[in-house]
Amino acid sequence: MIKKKKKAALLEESAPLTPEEIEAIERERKIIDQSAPYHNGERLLSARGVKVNFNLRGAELTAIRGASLDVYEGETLAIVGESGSGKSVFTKTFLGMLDKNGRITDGELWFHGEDMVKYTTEEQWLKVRGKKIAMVFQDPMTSLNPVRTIGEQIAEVIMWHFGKTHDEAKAETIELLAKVGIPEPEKRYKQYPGQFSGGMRQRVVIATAIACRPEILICDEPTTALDVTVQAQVLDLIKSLQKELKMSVVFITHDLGVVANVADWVAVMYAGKIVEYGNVHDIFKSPEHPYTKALLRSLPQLGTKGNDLYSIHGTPPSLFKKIVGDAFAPRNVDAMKIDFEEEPPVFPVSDTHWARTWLLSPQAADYRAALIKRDAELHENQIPESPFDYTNAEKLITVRDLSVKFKVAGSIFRAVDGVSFDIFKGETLSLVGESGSGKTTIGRAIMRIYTNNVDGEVKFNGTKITGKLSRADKKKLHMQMQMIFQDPMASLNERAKVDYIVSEGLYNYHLYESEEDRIAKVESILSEVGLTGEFTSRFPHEFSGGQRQRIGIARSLIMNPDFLVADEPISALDVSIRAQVINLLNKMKRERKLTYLFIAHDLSAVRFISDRIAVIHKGHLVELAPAEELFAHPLHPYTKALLSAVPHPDPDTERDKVLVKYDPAMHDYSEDKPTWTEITPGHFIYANEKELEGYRNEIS
Amino acid sequence: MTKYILKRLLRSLITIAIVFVVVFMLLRFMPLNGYFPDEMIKETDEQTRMAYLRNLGLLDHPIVQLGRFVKNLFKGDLGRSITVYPKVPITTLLAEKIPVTAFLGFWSMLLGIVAGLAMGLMMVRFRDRAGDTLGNGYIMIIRAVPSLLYLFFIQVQISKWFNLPMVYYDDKPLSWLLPIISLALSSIAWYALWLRRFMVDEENQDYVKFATVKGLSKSAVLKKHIFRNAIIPLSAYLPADLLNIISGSLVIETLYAIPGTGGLLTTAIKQQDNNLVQILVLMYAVMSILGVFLGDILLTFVDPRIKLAD
Amino acid sequence: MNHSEKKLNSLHNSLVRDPSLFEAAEFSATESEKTGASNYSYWRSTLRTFFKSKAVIALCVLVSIILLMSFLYPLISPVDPTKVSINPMDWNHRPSFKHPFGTDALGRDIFARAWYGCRNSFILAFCIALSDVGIGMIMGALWGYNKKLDPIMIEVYNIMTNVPSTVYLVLLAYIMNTSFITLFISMASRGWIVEARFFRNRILSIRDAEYNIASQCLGTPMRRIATKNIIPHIISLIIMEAALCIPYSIGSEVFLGFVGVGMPVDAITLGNMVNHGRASFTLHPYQMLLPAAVLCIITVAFYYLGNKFADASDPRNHV
Amino acid sequence: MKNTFKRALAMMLVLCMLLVGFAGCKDNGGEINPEQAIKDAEKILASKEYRDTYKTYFSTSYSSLNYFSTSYATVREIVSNCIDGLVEPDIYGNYVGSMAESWEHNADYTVWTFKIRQGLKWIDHTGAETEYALTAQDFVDGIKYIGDPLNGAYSLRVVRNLIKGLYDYYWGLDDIDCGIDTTTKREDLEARFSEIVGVKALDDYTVEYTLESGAPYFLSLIESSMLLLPIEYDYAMALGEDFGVDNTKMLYCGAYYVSEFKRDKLIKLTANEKYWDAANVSLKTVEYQMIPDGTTSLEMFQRGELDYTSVESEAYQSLQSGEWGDNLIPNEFSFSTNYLWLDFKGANPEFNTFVQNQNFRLALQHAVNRASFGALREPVDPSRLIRNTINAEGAIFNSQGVDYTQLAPLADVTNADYSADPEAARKYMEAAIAELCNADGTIKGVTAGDVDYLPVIKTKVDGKLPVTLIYVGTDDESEIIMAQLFEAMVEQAIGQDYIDVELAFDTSGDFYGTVGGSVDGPFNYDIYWDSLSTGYADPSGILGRITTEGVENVGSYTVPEYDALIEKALAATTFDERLQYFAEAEAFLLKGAYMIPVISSLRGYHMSYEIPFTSPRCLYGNVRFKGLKVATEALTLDEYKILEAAWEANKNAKN
Repeated sequence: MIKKKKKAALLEESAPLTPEEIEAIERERKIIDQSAPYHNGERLLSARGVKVNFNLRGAELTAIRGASLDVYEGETLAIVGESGSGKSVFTKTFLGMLDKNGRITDGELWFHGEDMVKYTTEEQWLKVRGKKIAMVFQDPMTSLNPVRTIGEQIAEVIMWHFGKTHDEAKAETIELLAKVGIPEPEKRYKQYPGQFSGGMRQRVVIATAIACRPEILICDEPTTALDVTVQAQVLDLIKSLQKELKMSVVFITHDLGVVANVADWVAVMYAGKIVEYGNVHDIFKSPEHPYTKALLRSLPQLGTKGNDLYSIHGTPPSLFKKIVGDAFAPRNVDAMKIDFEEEPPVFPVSDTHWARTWLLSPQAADYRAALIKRDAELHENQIPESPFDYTNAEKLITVRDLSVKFKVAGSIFRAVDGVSFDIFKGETLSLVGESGSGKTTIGRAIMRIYTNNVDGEVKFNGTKITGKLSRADKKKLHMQMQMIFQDPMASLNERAKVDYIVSEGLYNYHLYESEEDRIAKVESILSEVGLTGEFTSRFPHEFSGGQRQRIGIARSLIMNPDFLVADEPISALDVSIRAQVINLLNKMKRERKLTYLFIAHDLSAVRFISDRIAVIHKGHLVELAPAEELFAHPLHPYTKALLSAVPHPDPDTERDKVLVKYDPAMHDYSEDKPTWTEITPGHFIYANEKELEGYRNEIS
Repeated sequence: MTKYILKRLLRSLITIAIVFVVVFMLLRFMPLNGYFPDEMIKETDEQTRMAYLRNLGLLDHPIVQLGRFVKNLFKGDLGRSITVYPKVPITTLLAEKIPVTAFLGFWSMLLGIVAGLAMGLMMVRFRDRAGDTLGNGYIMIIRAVPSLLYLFFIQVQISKWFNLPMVYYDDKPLSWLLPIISLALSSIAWYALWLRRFMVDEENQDYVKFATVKGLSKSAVLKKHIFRNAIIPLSAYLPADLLNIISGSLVIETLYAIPGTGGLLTTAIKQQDNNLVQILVLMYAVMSILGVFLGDILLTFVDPRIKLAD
Repeated sequence: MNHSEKKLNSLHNSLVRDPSLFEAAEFSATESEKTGASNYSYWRSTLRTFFKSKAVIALCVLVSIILLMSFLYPLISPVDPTKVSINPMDWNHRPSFKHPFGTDALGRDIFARAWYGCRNSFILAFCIALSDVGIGMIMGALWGYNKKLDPIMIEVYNIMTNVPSTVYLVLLAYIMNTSFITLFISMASRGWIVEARFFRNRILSIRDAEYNIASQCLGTPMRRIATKNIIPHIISLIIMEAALCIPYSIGSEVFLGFVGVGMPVDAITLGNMVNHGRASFTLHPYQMLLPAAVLCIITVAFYYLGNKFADASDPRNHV
Repeated sequence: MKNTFKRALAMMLVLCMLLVGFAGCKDNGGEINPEQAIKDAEKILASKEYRDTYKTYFSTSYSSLNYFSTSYATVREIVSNCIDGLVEPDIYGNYVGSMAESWEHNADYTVWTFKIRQGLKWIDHTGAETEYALTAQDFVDGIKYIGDPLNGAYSLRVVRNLIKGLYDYYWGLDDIDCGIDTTTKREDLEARFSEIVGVKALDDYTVEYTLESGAPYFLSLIESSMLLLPIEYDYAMALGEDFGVDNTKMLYCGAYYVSEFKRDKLIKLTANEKYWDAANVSLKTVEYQMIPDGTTSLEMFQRGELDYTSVESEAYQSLQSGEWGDNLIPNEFSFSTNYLWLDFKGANPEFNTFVQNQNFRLALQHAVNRASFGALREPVDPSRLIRNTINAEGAIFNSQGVDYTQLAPLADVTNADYSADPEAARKYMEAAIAELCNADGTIKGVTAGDVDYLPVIKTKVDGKLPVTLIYVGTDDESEIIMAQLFEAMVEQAIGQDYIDVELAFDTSGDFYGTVGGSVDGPFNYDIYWDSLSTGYADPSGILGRITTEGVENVGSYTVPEYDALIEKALAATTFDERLQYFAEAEAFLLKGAYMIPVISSLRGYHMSYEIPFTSPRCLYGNVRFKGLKVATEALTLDEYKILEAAWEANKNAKN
């Protein structure tokens, strides 16, 4: 255990630097400093060569391997990276908020002329936290104390930092609440977090964070846990507050669409290092680091339907091991030999843009040019697939008047309320909606996970599958329908080996002739999903999220099903891995003639993979249409709001986009009851007569 | 809300009724000999004994006895003790004994809560340091070592060292000290243990990290957020604790010769004092079920999360 | 070449490398897959966290020694713990070389009795731990899995925890006489419901986990879901509960002895030795203190180990 | 009065014997000169300072104060101080008048007439006089109260059988209650009480008891039995079931009244100012507090919180060498005898076969080492506890003043030393085996099977040697030790090849309830340890109850010879003859080892602040505080010895 030593002493004593090393550091600093004139304001915070180590289960993990970054006054800096890249940890060092087992081992953190790395006491940090640098966390549901009123929680900051009286603080709090767009702030002051929706709570969290007018506001994925429509509103709020209060905002996110929306400057982080830095246009228009490039290219928005997405191979590296060369090299198909030998230094692209890749070395100029040329050709050669032909399509699944009820705290809650739709053989139908809309429930009702609380009828190949079934029927169904789950961490049994997990279905119905046969089946399916047979004797915890999701897919496919319910299979995955899984699903669909019910909240990926899209809102399907039709002519106001909120990884379009707001109160269903109507062939909508009239006019 | 409370109340009543009937019938399976004092068996012939039983109404069918009991109960007549305190009305007994036990119980509960919460706070404040180790050691000893051992030790040795009375006197406040402390020992451990556990749980919550990021000092966070949230689940046990002060402790009341309710049930069962057992069981069942029920109700008042779920 | 380009070039000068390195490297798909594996293993982490503490290791050794002694001593020692001397001169000896813990009121060797007592108390405690945790787990699983059972079980729980245990302890003692079996039945018939509730709550939290739903989709029968999906996840809880059951059982035995419904009064158990020694405590303190010390070591050790194991098995503590 | 004198004389002799033996063992101080003793005693008494409160304790709660209906052992101590009977002993044990001023009896002791003291009133719990006068009718009403089965005076057997007509009256009422007798009305029978029952108030201050048979011991029965106490009938009837529930629900006429009654905690007796003999009441208050734990009382005495504590043998050893070593005073005597009951109708076929055999019973009698048992209670001189007879020595004397236990043939038993020859036990056993077993060790007529002594024990027997003997005891700490000792000594003396003692303990806390099986069923034991006490100055108190048909024949033996002797004794015309027959009967029973007396129930020592020999010497009843002096410092053994010698000298002088 570490006894009470001076914190400064924790900085590991390292060997004296060689002249070469000193020169490299000097060079790096020079390049980073070059952008200074291009910023609007003063440099507020300056991190140089920050290294953070964690002691995790006895092993040493280097989470940040020397990150340098500046925060300038009045700007929004986005730090982009996937989970484990260290973006969160890095910003936590600005507040002295590292977990107990973590410590800064090297580097400097300059803020107001003081090196915060040398802070030893709580008092020193208390002057910074909340007052100068504030932070907003990812999950608004857990960031607020559930048993204290939100007013108290904001007022307490004001009282604490400015020593104001309770009444003054209260007045100020109410003002703040109004400022973050909370209606009736006096009344809301006295309410508890439980009485607020997620978006509202995040507004409260933001109000708390800005209560002391901090110079820097760090937003750690503030919108990830929110629904798309709410996310866009919160982003707008942060942007307007930033302008109003002239704060610097450090925005941590994995979502490039969000980056395009909010950021002035972008830093891309990978494996504990900032690999590329530039202003938002530099990064989106001319990315230089292979990782940034790959990330942008693998976005489904940029893919061509029917073709494989550009995908990044493999998984991020383990930070327990010492990384030699470019951390991204093992996953980079076009890596050069030097990438494996030596860590690339920073190369400037322009005064505002630098990247940490050997490609920018003058020596690699030829190789780089060749790559650019090849990629351009590749992109041009992709031919979009023709839309699914519904004329002769057979119905595989018909859902009629499906309702699912749950008992919540004594009252009955209809999660799904009278839903009807068909799924045709060979198509991908996507079900899109916000959390709590009932989309997963529909999938589970079809899968017969819910049985007792389900009303209505589901037919599979013309046979009714709701209600009681015989053992044989169940067996048949299990062979024909399978499911892929959202959370690869939760959907694999941690205590079973991959071998068992994948062959569970085989065991259940004894679908193998001999042990050798079973092993062969397992190995063949694993290789189909891109995993080797040697993985069978391992436990799930030895795999990364993408790999685990592929194991989950293998588990379902080994039953040789016709129909797959994919319940948000990519939403819990890192950006760099999503494309792999999307490609895999598409490949399987082609090879095995599968039909998918694809459940998602992320419209961008949905457009790429689905033939038809159904939009669900609060248990009702509100609109269903072929994918392109829906994107081109959304009718239902909710669909429109949803589409308008989708972030697009292009700073130009993203800045100018207009949000459409949806308010369910706009429908007057008191007399004129809504129905599920096919307004044009293949385009269904949930509306009453009056609304239908309006929609018809809109189409024509 | 009212509907929910009524439903809960009804369920509680059914449970109490079942508990009571089960105990009532179990008692009727006991051998008849148990109703006689030792001298009586030695001194009397069978005829006399049967006469005695008949006079007590014990030879009637159990259902008849149950009916009679319930009827009397509604009339407010709890009956008289049979063997433990022959002929003494049970109301008199309870009126004599409950105040004594409840008095000591109340102070020990207060001591238990105050000292327990203080200890829990100390353990969290000095987590993984001496204070924590000390508290954990105390909890471990209280929970692992059979209570008889240390209670006995306190009565014999501690009383000697501090020159305190060895038994309870209702007119000597000094003699209340050891029984109250002895009674409180386990609840101190209980409160400390759970407060610590809940606080450690709360410590890992996001809102605590957020409060720290807000710039609140460690002790402010501990006080305003962690402690405040951690005592909410503990408060659910308050009504049960409060009701429980009348049940007393068999061991402590025996050691200190406290004329309370502690050993009453055990003695009554062993001596087959049906009337007394029935009333006591009824009382304890009502108490414990009511305690849980009131705890739930209380929770809806102190925890805003629960009100919302309804 | 403008000024800034010049500046850049000067920065690159020190970075000239062997040109052959700037060629495409070979890509290996397996290499890319290898990188991200976490080093986390539940059991390894649990055991590592558990054995990190020196106190745990020391207590484990101590418990092993006591266990070994308790079960070996009766097998190898020629001393008869029930050997009564009718000669008053042999009674109430102080600890000596011949009788390390002294002799009791009838001249029996307390050292020997302590080990026999340990063995008997252990056997009882193990049996109770086994049945409480075993039955509790099975009932808890049924309770957790079957929603229809829930209101019934809650009522059963309320009733069982409300009927004063002494009522049926005494009744059982009437029907069956005090014996090992009676005590076992009386303690076990009540302990399971508490464990069942504990396991029910745990199982509720894993019942709806996605991997269980996945098994459901694959048509996995209940039996295999239980053995493969549930038990492995609660095995650490089972171990912990069983460990904590032991001090509880031993403590209960002492208490029930005090109330008079414990083990047969002439059986050699730690509880009886302590209860009997209490009467002559002020006069022959060693008759009570030495067995009580052994008893405390056992209960405290199991309690401590159980709790430490609970801490260690909580993934949140795996840092 | 003559009898009383002689009896007292003989008793003194016995006590002297005991004390000499004791003194010889304790130190070698010679005999104390009586005159010197009286002088020394006066010095001691003069040197002491006295106080008027006395603090003592009780260990099991006083459940009720109703002296007729509760189990009298617990309540007797309070009642004997608060309700005075007709007579009481003086400090030398001679009967003097209490509520009665004088009394007379007819020649065959069947009619006793008492003259009641005039002008006395009942007092209440505040010490104030009530409207109720104490008259002869109150004594008649006492009998009437216990004669009604509804009042639950269940321990009335002795009195019921002694007082003329009471038996018929009692069962007559019970028959009506049961519905057996439907022709008689309850009120009618109650009205005829004075006709049927032999107790009458001749006038307001004269009460006459007519007895079924001559009872020279009647005065000692008045001392020992609470059933002959008076009651204010109207008051008691008005309270109904509440009578005696606490101190406020009761009237007093004794030297003290219960001024405070905190159930399970404290009982405070306050001197009755209106008492007829108030001048001789020296203590103003007596406080009893409940202390359930033996070690606590010892500790509290040493801290000065109590004025009296008993000292068990184990405590004796550790106290002896300490600061309290001088204050350990041996308890004087006990008329209660511990003995072993053998069950002749038990369900254990092996034991049942053997117990019918006299040689086997004698083997057991000789196997029991009485000195070892005694050592459990009296570490210094265990032999003073040995008792071979059922009735205690020093309790009953014939008209010549000869102790009943020294009458031939009982003297043989009294003076025998059964433990002297351990070989004898084995020899008797071999003789028994020769008669009862086959050569291969199987017992004739016994097959293997279960023995069901539930709820105490259920076990198996194999029908072969060794004989299985099931000893049943309570779970009291000291009784467990005695049982284990019994097992060891019997198995050692007789040999484990011949006998196997199994111990079983009842933990219900209700030993007789459990061992007694169902209300009318057989008993669940082979052997158990019990005690009987000589309750008044006549052997019939015990011997009459343990005849073949006797209620207390727990062993269920059938001994016609004994029954015949008892009948002869009861029919005897003179008291000496009566005692002779009783002695023969008791000797017959013991020589046949139908039951095996072992030791007296005397338990060890005590420490106290009280001055001994200052209060009425109650042999059969309980301690009376009237006249008791309590000093400010604890009595030493030396002082005790001097006071004792002086008491004896005075007694001799007086008689």
